[in-house]
Amino acid sequence: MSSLLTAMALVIATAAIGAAFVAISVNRISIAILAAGAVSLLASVLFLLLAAPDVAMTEAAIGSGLTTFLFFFVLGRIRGGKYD
Amino acid sequence: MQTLLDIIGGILLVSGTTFLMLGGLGLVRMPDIFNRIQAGTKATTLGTLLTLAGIGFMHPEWSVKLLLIGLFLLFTNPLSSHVLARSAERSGVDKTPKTRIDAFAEDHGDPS
Amino acid sequence: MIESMKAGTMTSERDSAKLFASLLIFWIMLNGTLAIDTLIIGVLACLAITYFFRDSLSYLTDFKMTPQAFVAAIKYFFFFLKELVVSNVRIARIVISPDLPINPGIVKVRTKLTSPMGRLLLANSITLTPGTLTVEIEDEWYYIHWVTADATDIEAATNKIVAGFECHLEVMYG
Amino acid sequence: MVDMLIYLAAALAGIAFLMALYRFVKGPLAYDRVIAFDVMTIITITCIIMTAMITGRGIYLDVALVYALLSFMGVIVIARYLERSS
Repeated sequence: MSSLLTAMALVIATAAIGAAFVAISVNRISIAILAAGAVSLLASVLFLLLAAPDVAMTEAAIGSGLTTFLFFFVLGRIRGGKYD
Repeated sequence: MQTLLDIIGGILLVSGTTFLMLGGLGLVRMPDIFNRIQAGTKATTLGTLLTLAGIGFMHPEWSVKLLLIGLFLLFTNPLSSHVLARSAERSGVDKTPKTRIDAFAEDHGDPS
Repeated sequence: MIESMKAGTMTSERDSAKLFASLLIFWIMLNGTLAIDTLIIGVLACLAITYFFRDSLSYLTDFKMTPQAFVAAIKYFFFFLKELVVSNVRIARIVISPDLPINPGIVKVRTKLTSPMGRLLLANSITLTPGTLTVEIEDEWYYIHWVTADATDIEAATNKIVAGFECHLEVMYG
Repeated sequence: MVDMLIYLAAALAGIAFLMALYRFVKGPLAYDRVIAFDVMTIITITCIIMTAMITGRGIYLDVALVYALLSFMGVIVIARYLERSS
């Protein structure tokens, strides 16, 4: 069964690289924030596969949830400026 | 006895992930955003519920927590897809040419 | 005047009791234990939440506490599960067929339900059964995106989408 | 028998995950990417629960519970932002 966990980790690491690629290549800032949130989410699954559930829970709550929320909140506040 | 429960759980698990796979396939094949929401989120809801049921058969001592996860999913999933569809409709996303009728645009004028 | 005020406080107390009971059940399920210290902390936390949010968390207020309502709730749940599986299989057949036979459209339906909670549950049920997706709610009118729009006028669409859920929800919420 | 079923289920979930990733990377509109993100989160919940089953540690289910609550909040914030900015 451990080979299954290794395969799962490989798929998730590939997906994390893909999401990071989206984050740097897209030209809308909201999509870049979304992709950064996705990288954080996949990283927390990798922490889980490395047998660290407490770190994974913190990463999911802070990195994926709160940071994305905060970025969008601030982005909604600073709308109407000169640059997008 | 335990092996029988394990086999029932395994079959439920495979059927649930089959629905997950069909949801992913719908996400790739469907032509516009509303049809993607339809095929994507709802097939995955049933798939996740079946997977939870299968693992509940395999590990009966976890069933309360699995029930809670299923309840959360059942309440939060339609909300998020509804909010996303409403936002897409209000901002005037293009629909596929196959669309037959659009009562919302008729009643509210063209949103764009 | 006094009578109505008294009735108001009575219903408010019953709502608070329902809210407290559901929160406590949720806490016990989340912990999975009946140890005395966990239970005391849970009771304290649930009392605090009930005290501070007794006006805004009112998701149980409209539910009628009658035996018919409970029977209708159980029937509604099983009807919903059956509908979920059947329509998922239908959508799956559409997705795997090579020429993708979709026929989408946004139709307008109306509901007879009056309580906000009943309307919310109806919209959630429509959204969770694949093939139909609630896009917008305005008073009693729902705008629904339908993958296979067979009927385009209001009456026929209402009969096809809403009627099955509505007859159970009407008993539960009135 | 049961092991084989678990391997098959994991393979199907992996295919579904890669399809959602394809839509996330390619998706022409912002809404396509958001819906792909939502589907990826739901499939991730399934993966976490399967990991809990394989390793036999019940504490992993709490992480899945946190995910089930958080994905919903993120999608709602993003949808409101996109609606306002268009």
